This record gives sequence, C-alpha cells and structure tokens, in this order.
Amino acid sequence: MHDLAPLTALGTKAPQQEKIGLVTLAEAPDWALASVTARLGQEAACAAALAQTLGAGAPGVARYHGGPVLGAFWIAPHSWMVQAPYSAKPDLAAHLRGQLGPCASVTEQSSAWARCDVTGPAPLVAEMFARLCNLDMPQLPSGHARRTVIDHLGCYLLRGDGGAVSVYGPRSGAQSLWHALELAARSIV
Amino acid sequence: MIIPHPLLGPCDAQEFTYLGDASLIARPDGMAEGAADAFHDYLYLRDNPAGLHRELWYHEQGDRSWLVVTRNTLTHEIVKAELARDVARAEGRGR
Amino acid sequence: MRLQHGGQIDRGQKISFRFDGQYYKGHPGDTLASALLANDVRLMGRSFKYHRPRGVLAAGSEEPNALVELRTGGRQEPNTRATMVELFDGLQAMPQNAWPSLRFDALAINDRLSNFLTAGFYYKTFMWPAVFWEKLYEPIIRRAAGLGSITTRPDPDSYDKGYLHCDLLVIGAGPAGLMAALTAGRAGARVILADEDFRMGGRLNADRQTIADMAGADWAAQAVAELAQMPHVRLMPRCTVFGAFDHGIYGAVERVSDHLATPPEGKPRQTLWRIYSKRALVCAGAIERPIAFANNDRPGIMLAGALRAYANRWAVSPAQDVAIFTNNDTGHRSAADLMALGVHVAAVIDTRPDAPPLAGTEVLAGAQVTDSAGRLGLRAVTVRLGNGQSRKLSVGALGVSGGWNPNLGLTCHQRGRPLWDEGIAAFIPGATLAPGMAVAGAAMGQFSTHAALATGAEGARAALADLGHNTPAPDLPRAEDAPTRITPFWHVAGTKRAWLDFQNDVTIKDVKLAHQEGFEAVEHLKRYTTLGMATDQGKTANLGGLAVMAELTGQSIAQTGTTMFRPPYTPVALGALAGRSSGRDFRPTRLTPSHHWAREQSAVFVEAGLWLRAQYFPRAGESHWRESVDREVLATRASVGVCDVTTLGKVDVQGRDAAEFLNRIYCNGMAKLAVGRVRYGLMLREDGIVFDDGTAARLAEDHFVVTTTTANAVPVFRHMEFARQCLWPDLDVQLISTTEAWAQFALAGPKSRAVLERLVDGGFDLSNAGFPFMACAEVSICNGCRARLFRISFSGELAYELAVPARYGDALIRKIMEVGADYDITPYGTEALGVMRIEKGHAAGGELNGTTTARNLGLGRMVSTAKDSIGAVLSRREGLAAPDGLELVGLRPVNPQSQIPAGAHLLAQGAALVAANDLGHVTASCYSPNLGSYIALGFVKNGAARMGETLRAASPLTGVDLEVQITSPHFYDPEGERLRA
Amino acid sequence: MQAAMLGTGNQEHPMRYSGFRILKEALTGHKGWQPVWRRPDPKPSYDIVIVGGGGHGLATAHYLASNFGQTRVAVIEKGWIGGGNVGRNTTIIRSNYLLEGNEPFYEFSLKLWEGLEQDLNYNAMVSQRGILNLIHTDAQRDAYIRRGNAMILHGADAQYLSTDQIRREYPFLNFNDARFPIKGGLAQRRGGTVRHDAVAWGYARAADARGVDIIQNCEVTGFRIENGICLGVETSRGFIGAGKVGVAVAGSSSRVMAQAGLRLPIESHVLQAFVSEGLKPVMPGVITFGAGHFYCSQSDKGGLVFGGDIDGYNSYAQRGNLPVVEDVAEGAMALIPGLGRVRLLRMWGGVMDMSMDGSPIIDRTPIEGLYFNGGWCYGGFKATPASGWCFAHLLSTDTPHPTATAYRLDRFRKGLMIDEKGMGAQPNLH
Repeated sequence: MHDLAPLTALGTKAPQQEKIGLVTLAEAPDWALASVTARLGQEAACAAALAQTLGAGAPGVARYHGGPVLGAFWIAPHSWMVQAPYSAKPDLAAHLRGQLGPCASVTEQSSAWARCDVTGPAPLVAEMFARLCNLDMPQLPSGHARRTVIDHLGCYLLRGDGGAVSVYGPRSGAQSLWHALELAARSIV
Repeated sequence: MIIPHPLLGPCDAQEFTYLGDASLIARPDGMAEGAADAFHDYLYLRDNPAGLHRELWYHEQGDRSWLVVTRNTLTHEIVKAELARDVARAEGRGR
Repeated sequence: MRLQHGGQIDRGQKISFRFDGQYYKGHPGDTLASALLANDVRLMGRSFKYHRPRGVLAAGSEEPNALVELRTGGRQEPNTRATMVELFDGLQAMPQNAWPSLRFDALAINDRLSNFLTAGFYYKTFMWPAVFWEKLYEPIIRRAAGLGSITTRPDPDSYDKGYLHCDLLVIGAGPAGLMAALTAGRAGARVILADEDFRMGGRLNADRQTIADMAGADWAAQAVAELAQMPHVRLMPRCTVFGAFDHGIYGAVERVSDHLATPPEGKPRQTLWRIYSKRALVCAGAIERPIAFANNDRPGIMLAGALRAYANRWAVSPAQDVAIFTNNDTGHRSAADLMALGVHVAAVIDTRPDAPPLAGTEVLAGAQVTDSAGRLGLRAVTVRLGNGQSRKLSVGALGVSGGWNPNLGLTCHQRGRPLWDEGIAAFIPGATLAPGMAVAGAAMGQFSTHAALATGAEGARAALADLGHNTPAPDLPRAEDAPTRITPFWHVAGTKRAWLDFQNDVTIKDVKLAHQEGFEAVEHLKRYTTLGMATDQGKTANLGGLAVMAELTGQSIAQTGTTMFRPPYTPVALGALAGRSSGRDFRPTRLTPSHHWAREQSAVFVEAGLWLRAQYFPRAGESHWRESVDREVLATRASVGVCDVTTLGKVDVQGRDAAEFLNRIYCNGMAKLAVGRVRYGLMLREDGIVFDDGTAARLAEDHFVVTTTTANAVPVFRHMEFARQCLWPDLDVQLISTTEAWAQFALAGPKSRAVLERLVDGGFDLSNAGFPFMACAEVSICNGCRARLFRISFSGELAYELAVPARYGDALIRKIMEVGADYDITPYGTEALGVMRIEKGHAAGGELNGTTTARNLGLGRMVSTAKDSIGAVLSRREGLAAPDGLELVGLRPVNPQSQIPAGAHLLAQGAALVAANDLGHVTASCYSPNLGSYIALGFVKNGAARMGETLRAASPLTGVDLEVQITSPHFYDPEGERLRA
Repeated sequence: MQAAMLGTGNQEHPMRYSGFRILKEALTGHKGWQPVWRRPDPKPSYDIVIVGGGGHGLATAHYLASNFGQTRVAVIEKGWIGGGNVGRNTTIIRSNYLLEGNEPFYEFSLKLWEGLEQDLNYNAMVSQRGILNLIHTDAQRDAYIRRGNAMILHGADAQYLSTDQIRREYPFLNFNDARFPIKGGLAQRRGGTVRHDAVAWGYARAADARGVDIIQNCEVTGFRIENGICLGVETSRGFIGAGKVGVAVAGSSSRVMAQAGLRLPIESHVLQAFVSEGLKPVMPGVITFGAGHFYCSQSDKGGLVFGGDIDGYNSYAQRGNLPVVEDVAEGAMALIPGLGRVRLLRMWGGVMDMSMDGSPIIDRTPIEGLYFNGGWCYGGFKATPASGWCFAHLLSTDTPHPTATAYRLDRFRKGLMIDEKGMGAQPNLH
C-alpha cells in the first residue's frame, strides 16, 4: 500500500451517513470505476469480452448489472462503466485492459465520481427523487441505470431493489449533491 | 420538450444541448478547390424553415449521443430522432 | 354576515386574523374573503387607476378587486387575492394601493379627474418640456401606479421543485375532473388530479345540486376519499396548473405551506412541479362574467355565482338584503340558494323579457340595473323595469350574472384559438388543442352537472383509449341536466362610466375611445386601454370589452376575435420557479481536491466558473493581496511552487485513429507526436477563430490525454464528440472526460525536479535527458500510487504537472508540502499563476475571448496548410488575415510603478481620445515582481512592427491615462531556457 | 361608422397632441379624437414598399418621409401593426456596445430616442433611468472596462460603479449570500426603457401624417422579380408595384426572403420575456445579472419586466418552454432574494432573427431593388430609430448610412464578423 491516504469526496476520512426520516443517505467512496468503450468494428467482440469478464451479459441500454465483484452499467452506445469494490480492484482499469484486450478502450474513472447510496421505503425514495431529477422513479425497474441532472449536476442514477438508489455525481460537486439530497429528503419527512 | 431518443426513449430536452441545422454534418473538404465558398455556405447560410427542421441535439447529460431530430419549428412537434452517427454514415461520411 | 346554518367551515373552532389593523375571527375552512364578508367587511381594496373603493367580486382565482398585502416583513406578499387565501390563525393582511387609508384614499382624486385620464391619455401629453418627463411627470406616475409593495427583504422561506409523471393529468377537481379521475383511476391508470382550491369539488362545494341523491359536496368528498385509496392516483389540492408546454409537460405550483403561518421545518413554502403527462384533461370549469352598468364596481356588487358560493360553502352573505341581476337561468339558481339559506332576495332583475318566474321573490323580467349608490359599499341599485319605469332597490349586495365563460386559459397556451359558441354566448376551446390535451365539463361549455360528469368520464376513457387501454363506461351518478338558457346581454346603455376591467379601471368609454382612434384590433384594444392586462389577466373582463368593440365595429364577437391567453394561468411566485436554486445554492460549487487543505492554509478562494479555486495564500503579516502574490511568484521562480490545476479539462482520447482525429481537431500537427511526448495544441472553431488551447500528451500509440482550459472543458468535449460522431464517424476514436478523475498539481520552479525526486518511486529517470521538456509518462509515486507526470510549464519555469487519482489529491498536496519543505516550497494560487503567465506572454482568457485568431496571438504559423483541420479554411478569410490586424504585444509603463488597467484602450502618443484613434486594448495586466514593474499584454494593430513604440493607454472609464511602451509579450526568459533546464 | 373611420382628408391631420388638447377634448366629450392612422387601400404602386409593419418598418417609413422626402411609400403588414417584437419585448434602450461596427450605430439610436417624443409628437415614455451591467469576476471586469472605454471613445456615456456605489442604488441586491458576488458594474445613465407599443403607434402616426400608406392585414406572398430586378410584391390584396422593396420582418426574415430565392445567415429562435404583477416602485433602472441569465426593469405601471436567454432551438412558435422560465427565475432569486414572493404575471415568446455573429444586417441584396434589414437577434428594439433611419438612408440614397457601414451581408464571406460575445457562427449562443 502506498503512502497516500484517500479522502472521501465530501472531504473526510470516513464516509458520511445521515438518516433523515425514514431515508438514509450514505456516502460510498469505496468503489473503483473504469469506462469501457468498444473500438470501432469491435463492438460485438467488446460486448462478448465484457460479458465474460462480468460473468453476465454486457448491460443493455440503460441497464445495470451488479455482480458480486464486478458490476457494470451502460453509459453510451457500446460503452459501459464497470465498477468493483475498491479494495478488490484498486487498479480496475488495468485489470480490465488485461481482460478485454485490444477490442476496448478502457479509462480510469475511479475518483471521478462520488457515490451516494440512498435507501428507504420505495415510495418515499421515489418522492424524494421526484424533487431531484426528471426520471419517473416509480416506473423504473430495478437494474435501471440512467444519467440525469440533479440541481445542475450531471449524475448517474442506479436503481436497485426496493427503495435503493445509488447516485454517482461528479466528485468536485459532491458537497452540492449531498446538500441537494439532504434538502429533498427533509422536505418529504 | 421531450426528445424521443432512439436508444433511451423519451428524454427531457433539458438533458440536451442544441447546435443547429443538421446540414452541419455535411462539412466540405478543406483541401478541395473552392473550399472558402463552400465553407461560407456550410457554416453561415441556413434554410431556417418554418416547418420541419432537421437539427442536431447533443445528449450532454445523457449518453453523449449526437442526434438528428426532425422537429416542426411552428408546433415543436418532433417526428423523428436518429443517431447522428448513423445519419452521417448514411450521408456518406466516413473517415 | 355569517349565516346561521350550513357551510363547509368548522364552526367549532375560531381563528383570529387581522385585516387593515383590525382583529377579526373566522373559522377553519374560510378564505380571507369569506371571513371578511362574515365580519361585514365589504371594502377590501382600491382600484388601480381611479382608486375606486372595491370589494370582492368573485370567489376564486379570477378575483380582480380584493387584493391584499398578505403577511409582513420578508414574507410580505403583494397583490394576493383574498379569495385564494386560506385562513390561518394569526393571518395578517393589509389593503394596498390606498393612502392614507383604505376608507379615505387621497388618490381617489383621480376618480374625479377621470374625464381627463382616459385610455392612453399619457401618450398625448407630458412631452413638454422634454426634460420634465424623467424629473417630474414620470416619478409622479410611478408613485401613483403599481399595486402592492414588497419589502425587498430576502424571502425567508424556501422553495422546491420536482417532476411528476402520469398517464392522465386531470386539471380541476369539479364534477368533470372527479369523474374523469375516478374513471381513469378505477381502470388502473396513473392519474394526477390537481386543483387550485384547498378543497376539491369545484362548483359542487358552492352549489346545492345533488349527485346520486346526496349533496354535491358530499359526493365530491366521497369521490376524493375513493381516489385517495388508489396508490396510482395522486391528489393535489392547493395546486395550480399554470401552463401547458410542449409535449405534454405542464407547469404546476403546489402551495405546500401557504395555509400555515410559517412552513414546517424543512418544508418549502411552495413546490414547482413539472408534470409530464401522456394525456391531459382540462376540467377547469367556467368563470362567470359580469354585466356592465353605471357604477357597477361598488363593494357589494359581485358575481351572482360568487354570492351563491359564499352562502353555500362558507355560510356568509355580504348583506341581508340582496338582489340578482342576470341574463340567464343561473342567476335564478343563485337567488334560490340564497333564499334557502335565509337571505332576503329583494328581486331578480332579469334582462330577458321572457324570464321565468322564481318562487319566493319577484322576477323583474326585461329589466336592467341602470345605476348603483353607496360610497364605500352598495346601498341601493336603480332598476329600469321592462315597462320603462324606474325602481330603486335598497340592497347591500347585488349578484350579477352575464353568463359563463369556459375557462380557456390552458387550452390557448400553445396558441390554440377558441371558437365562438352561439348557444352559450361564449368562447369554447378550439379544435387545435395542444397534443394530448382534451377538455371536459364546463371548460368545454357543457354547463350542467350531468354533462360535466359524462364528459369527464368520456374524456378519461378517450385518453386511456389513446394509450391503448379500453375502459368500461362508468355508471354515471344521477345529477341535474338543466339546459343553458341565456340571452346575451353585455352592458346597460348609459352615459355614466360602466366598468369592464375592474382592476385596471377600463370602462366602456375607454373602449369607445379606442375604437374612435382606430385601435380596433383586439391586441390594439388591449394594449391601448390596458383591458385584460391586470393581475387577473382579464378573466372577468375581456369578453365584455370584445363585445363592446364588436358592437362598435358592427362585427360579430367571433369576427372580432380574442386576445391570447398566455401562461401562467394565474400568477406564479418567482421563488417557486427558482426552487432550490437561489442564494448560495444558485449553482453547485465545484471543489478542487486540495480545497480542504487550502482552507486550512487560509487560502482566499475565487470563483472560476462553478469551481472555487485558491486565489492566493496569505501569510501572517501580509496585509494586501499583492504582498502574498508577489511572494508566491518570487518563491516559485526562485525555488519551487505548487498549484492545484485540476480544473483544467482533461479528455481521454483512445483508438487507432486517435492521432488522426486530433490532427483534424487541432490546427497544428498532431499526427506525428511521439509516444511519451506532449505538444501544445491550438484549437480553432470552424469559423477560424481560436476556440481553446491546451496540451495533447501521447501515452501510447493509440492513447492521448488532452487538456482544455477550465472554462472550455465542456464545450471542447462536446465539439470533439460532434467531430467524432457527425463529421468522421468511421474514425476509430473513443472519447471520455477524465477531468474529475485526476487531481493534478503543477510543480514549478528550479527546484521542482528535486521535489519530484522525493515523490517518484525509484527507477524513474527524471533527468533532463531522461525526462525532457514536453515529456510525459505514467509513473508510480509515494511507494506505489499510480500517477501521471507531464513536463509542461505554464509558468515558464522548469515545471511538471503530476496527476493522481482524485481521492489521493488531498494526501498528495500534503505530501508535496512535506517533501518540499526543504526547498521552502510555496503554494500559489490563480493570481500568481496569472502573473507568471503574463510574464511569459502566454495567451489566456483575456486573449482567448472568442474573437481572436491564431494570427492575432502571434501563432499564425501554427495553422497548418498541409492538412484539413477544423477552422483552417475560414481562418484565411481576408478580414481575419488583414495585414493591419491586432497582434499580441507586451506593454510596459514608462513609469514602472504605474498600473496599466486591463480594458484600457491604446492610442498613439498624444492622440485624442476618440474611437478613430483606437489602436487596440489591454487584455491582461499585473505587477511583475521579477521585473519590478507593472506589465501588461494587449492587442495592438500591427503590433509586431511597433516594438519599442510608446503609446497612450487610456481608461477614461476608471480615470487612468498613462504612457506605455510596446515590447515583446515574452517578458521573462524569452528564450525559454529555464523551462528546458 | 365604418365609413367615418376611413377618410380623414377634410380634417386636420394629424391632430396635434398636448395637455391642452386633452383638456379641450375632456370638456367636449372626447368627440374630436381621430384615428391615429388611416386605413387606406393599397395603391397599384409606390416608390418604396416596406414589408413589415413592426417598429423597424414603421420607423423606416417615418424617416423616409420626414428625412428623405419620400412620400409614395407603403408599409405592408401581414397582421396588425406593432404586433411583432416591438409589441413584445423588455423595452430596454442602451448603447453599451463594444465593437467598432456596432457602437456608433447604437449611440446614434440612443440619441434619436432622446428626441423621439418631440419628433413624433407622441409620448413613448422614453425614460432614461439608466442601465447597469453587474460584474462578478475579474475577467468580466476587464471586459466591461474595455467596453466602457470603447463607449466613451465613441462619445457615449459610461460609468464604472464600485460595489459600494451599487449598494447605494440597489440596496436589495444579494450582497451577503451570493454564489457569485457582485464586484462592480458598468452603468450607462442614458440607457433606460421606452413604452414599446407607443413606439410603433407613434411612428405609424407620424408616417401616416406624411402620407405613408399603412396597410394592415396584407400578407406578402411573393416578389415579382424579372431579370434580377425586383418590381414589387405579390400580396394577399394583389400585386403592389414598387421602385424599391425594403424587407424588415425580423423573425420572418428567412421565410420572406426565401420567396426571393435568398438564403440568409439567420436562424429564427424564440425569446421569452416576462412581466410581474404591478408593484410600487422598487427598481430604479435596468439591471443585468452577470452570472446568470436575468435582466430586469420596472415599468411605469409597476410591473417588473424581465427576461433572460433565448430558449436555444429554432422556432417560429412564439412561445417557449419552462426550463428557460426557471433559469430566469433562478437568476432573479440569486440576484434579488426579495423577489421570492413577487409573482410572474405573464410570459410570452417572440421570434428572433438570430444572425450568425449576433449583429444585424442593413444592406442591399443580390437582387436589384430588394433591400434587407434584419438579423437583430434579441436587440432590435433599442435599434428601432437608427435602424429606421439607416434603412431609409440606404433605400433613398443606395449608400449605407455612416453608422451602419459594417452591417453588410457579405461580411461572413470576408471574415468581417461583428461578434460582441465571441461565440462564433452559432446563433443560439449570441
């Protein structure tokens, strides 16, 4: 392990957590991310290689696959964001490059996004996100992944089971994002 | 407005950034004879129709696709949305 | 007065409120208007122009008269309709537009002068002498005009906004809306039912009609209860749908806390909802219209339906003795309801000679109200009977019904044109509604309760059928189905003033004058007389004005046309439209990886777009920012400095054709850049103007990292994606932004290598030969942290940029400071960065302002002619390549201690300060502690040929005028020896 | 009734407006007021036909008649006069421009505004309440200082205000809790507002008085062009011959000029504008927020008149959408936290002829006898007098007015763009 200790996007050593009414907000910094984009003409090969790496099909449009270690969500045509627990894959990009070979362009994104996990009763979480972004939360199936805008910040939103939603926001705007989530959670208490 | 993204389905137009007439795909060859006039017409002159307009929208807060959207400028009705990359290829653009 | 029985108020509870300094009592369920009427307060306001005494006209949002300043301090809310204010304990309201008091208003003098203050009089006078307009006339007019006032203190409440989605949005919860919601809700559709009132039911709450043999209000309550049980139905009382926008998007404001003294902790005052509906059904009901007659504006003269609503819903009447003036059967219904509640109806004055009789009161068929009396409230009306005789009725209230107008607002928001319906003598929604929108009930001119229920159900079924769901027709509950019987009658002939637009004081005389002067087009009429331009948007006024104009021109009302109803349907608080984005939360704040550390160092921060960057790092004893900045610059150039440059945009470019792609994006050559090397790149827009600059680092044959300026990170990425997808779709290139992924620090100064040696893990050759200027590499630092190293320099010193995954940025800056301590490493901010770049003559914001060419910047030769790159062709246009064009130069003041203000213009020495002598301007300026002089960069016509010339730098705006000498823009180390060291 | 409206030949025309006249009419039952303009039928031909009865077209007609002695002039309007952008704008006048091609023109316009009422004998309520552009960053300060100096060099007035000076004039701005603090401002005291409808009516009345025919409800359906020469216009009321045709149709420029086979460097975009409910005076002049899209003034009637950015997509729909409304409101709340409870009363959208460099065109066209005035973007209102004057000059003399020489159609081909904002050939960014 090297000498540099990480800081969470909210600027602390330990991740923040806050319970507001029945909704819990939890900063989740321990995720490694890397984007995977197929090279031109290698789209099928890339999808296949990614599927093999994930142990599941490469997620389709606006889909999210959460695996035990490696998970991935669709971000653009022939392009995915792969995620893994940071401790398991601290250099996820290098790992993926090794796995996928020349069919894909892989880019390190681990620190680019600040993740916040929101949990609570599904209808309440839907009410909360109705105040934050224009996705139709009650209609989004589990496993849906979309980029959206929350208070002027472009974010990825992953819909888990029940009332679980993970938001990846730009790391530099993490405080503003957290603030927005807090305000929305308070206004539905 | 709501843009019917060919992959993602209906998307709020707020997620997009607008550029303009889809004729901007047809960039002239800069090394060709008469490039100066061709670029003038390409970059500056517009049909600016009152009616159906093919135009470029970029899904900046989405999947980063450029779309060619066919929209009625009198009613804002959108009749078609295609991936600009497909349109560009269909119009003969390549490398 | 409060009636003995009835009303949907909680008589068991009393709540106290204050109006115009007096305390009153009301009940839960009251509006401010109903509570005031219950307390025998008829006078509630003054009109805009003539300051006429005014009482409440309506019982809903169409109210033009009863406007108050609600609440106090930062919560003071002007122009609030008393009819829409739900009473709460401790409510305070003040009348407005009256001085010194509501009862005695000095500006009521205007009423006496009304003959001089006709429509548009101000266009014809106040012109002499010209200077008097701003000095005298206009200030007087402004003070007299306006309605309520704001305190300009910050609004203490918060606002929220959000998005809702549904299959069917039902707008209005009267019988049509409730039936529609029930029909769709029972079929399992996602329904939103929104109503501006705090109690759903619409006219059912205001009438005595029965539905399914129960009171209409009870049926409504039962329907609401059933809907509330449906999880896919969202009931939104206190929610006004104010606008219909493209593609089924509706704007709505929910008044979350307006019925409370203050919002509960964490709750907003109001929420703006953007409702994304697949289909929408407008069930907005109808609005009654008055009949104009002489002095028809006195407090106590109301819409007949409002009189009925106050009696039925709130158990109040403005007076014990009332009369009704009508041209249709609904006036009779009002009279009957009032009598049923014990109010004495002196007579029903019906303009129709064949008016039907009514039990319990006298119907004066073929009669008209010709005048009214009572200074601050109605005392009597004069009636001209059918036989021509006159009769005076002593009444304290008069209910007027000129018929009902379907509430068209939302149906016109997408420029739908209404149609004239002769049968009901009103405009109905036209055929061209917004896509997905339909109308039901009174809003489409179907006025009976049965028709409302039937069209509501049918509207819901049709909407769902459109969406592919077959819904069975519901069994409609039994309800009245009276036909609409009306004989159009717009105004009583006479010579006295008869009001059309109550708030703006537009009378029939004004319309006549507009006609006489040629303002006949409806839009001209509106603009010239201000008809319909008040806070009620003419909901009760417009049609009367049109009818008068139609009479004057001899055209039908249909031919005369109607003005457009524009959003919002009713006025919307700006706070709600802004939502959470106000004050410090106006826009998100982006923090750099070293932000927390920098704050510990007492850095002063500056906004750079959304970013906050350290501007400088003051130390104890430094009293002026210049001291800190000079120190930072000198220390960096003398030893080593460190600066967070994370904000620069970074784009990861990969693919077999990455080099070719960049070769087309940048005007200078990129194809042959070697792996492990960095090149400065200049990007043009297609019009040949400089777009951005940065560096491209080739990490591998098929992998580049390019940087952009902080400001252009987003537009450059967008531009590159455009080129990739739209221009050259078959190049193998993949792009992704990595701006946020890496924390990047510039280490600058002669000792930067020494500091770096303590960071980079062993085995990496940092020597000048091993890692020369413009080299790049992926390295390992601090015992195994992966990093990227670029030997690039903005400062002009030996310098590096070191990037690590952003999560380690905080640790890295601390580490850099720790290992650099031996070299007295100095953190520097954007100011020192700016000084050093000016000393080096690097172009930045002031020079890259979207109007300059490569040639202007002295970089003309970078634009390759050997290849086709974006912007190259048009950069060669004559106007951009003119020989006397602006050229970037350095400027030194003749007196080194004179500051050269950025923005000063440059002229020949001694030249007069006129535009014809303008030679250029100063783009950036600073004090150079290395040169001991102020210096600047600027553009000067033909500047390169003017080296050594002395110019006049003048900023008359800021009172500065000095002499400057043109020099090379490369003030410091022009040969670049230091950065290659 | 109809007949009485048509001819006024045997009456004094125009009736002179004054306070005395109002007194006299008030005492005699207001019987003497006459139509403000006639309703003539189109003649078979005119020396000059102006297409477009908006502010610019009517001003052109007025100056053609009053300055250049051209009285065989008609203004052809599809709907009712003043129904386009002159009837729907935020009423601001100013000459705070930076560039050589623009500043003399707008300063000329401002000077014409200053004498407008007396020239027209119509009170358009030109109110020089001042305009203040707020500064929020150092770079913005540099740019505004450069601009203010350019204004002064061109003989216009400009004043730099410190934050403290601004606080004295606008104490209610957000000085305490701002995301983007106010760091200063550029003021032009001679800037201000004008009652917009009255401008159209005043010009129409004055032009009409000099014999110009104003023909409403007459749509141009084509140009008669033979051998490259424009001979007149086809209209919904028949052919009207013309020695010269001047087109000043703002948002409809591309549509109309397409009938002559011309493509323009113009896109039509929707700009929304807003007015609040009436308030007692609070806003002394015009202010513009420098860190967002919001500018505001208060009308004499009491409404806050405000606006922001264009919606950003091509549109002829004369209406906009919510995102821009919200963006403007956000700017309003960021700048003036006391506006939270002020209500938006009405919003509307106009079609803007957005040019490729953000600056207008007043020029001849490749077709002889056909002249074009357009590309005003969302800044056409303040230009109305000078636009009319310069277009009249061009139509009468075939040479550009000295303040409008840069507004050439071929400037894009030559690389002589007049790009105040530096946004390049993308109309929705200007």
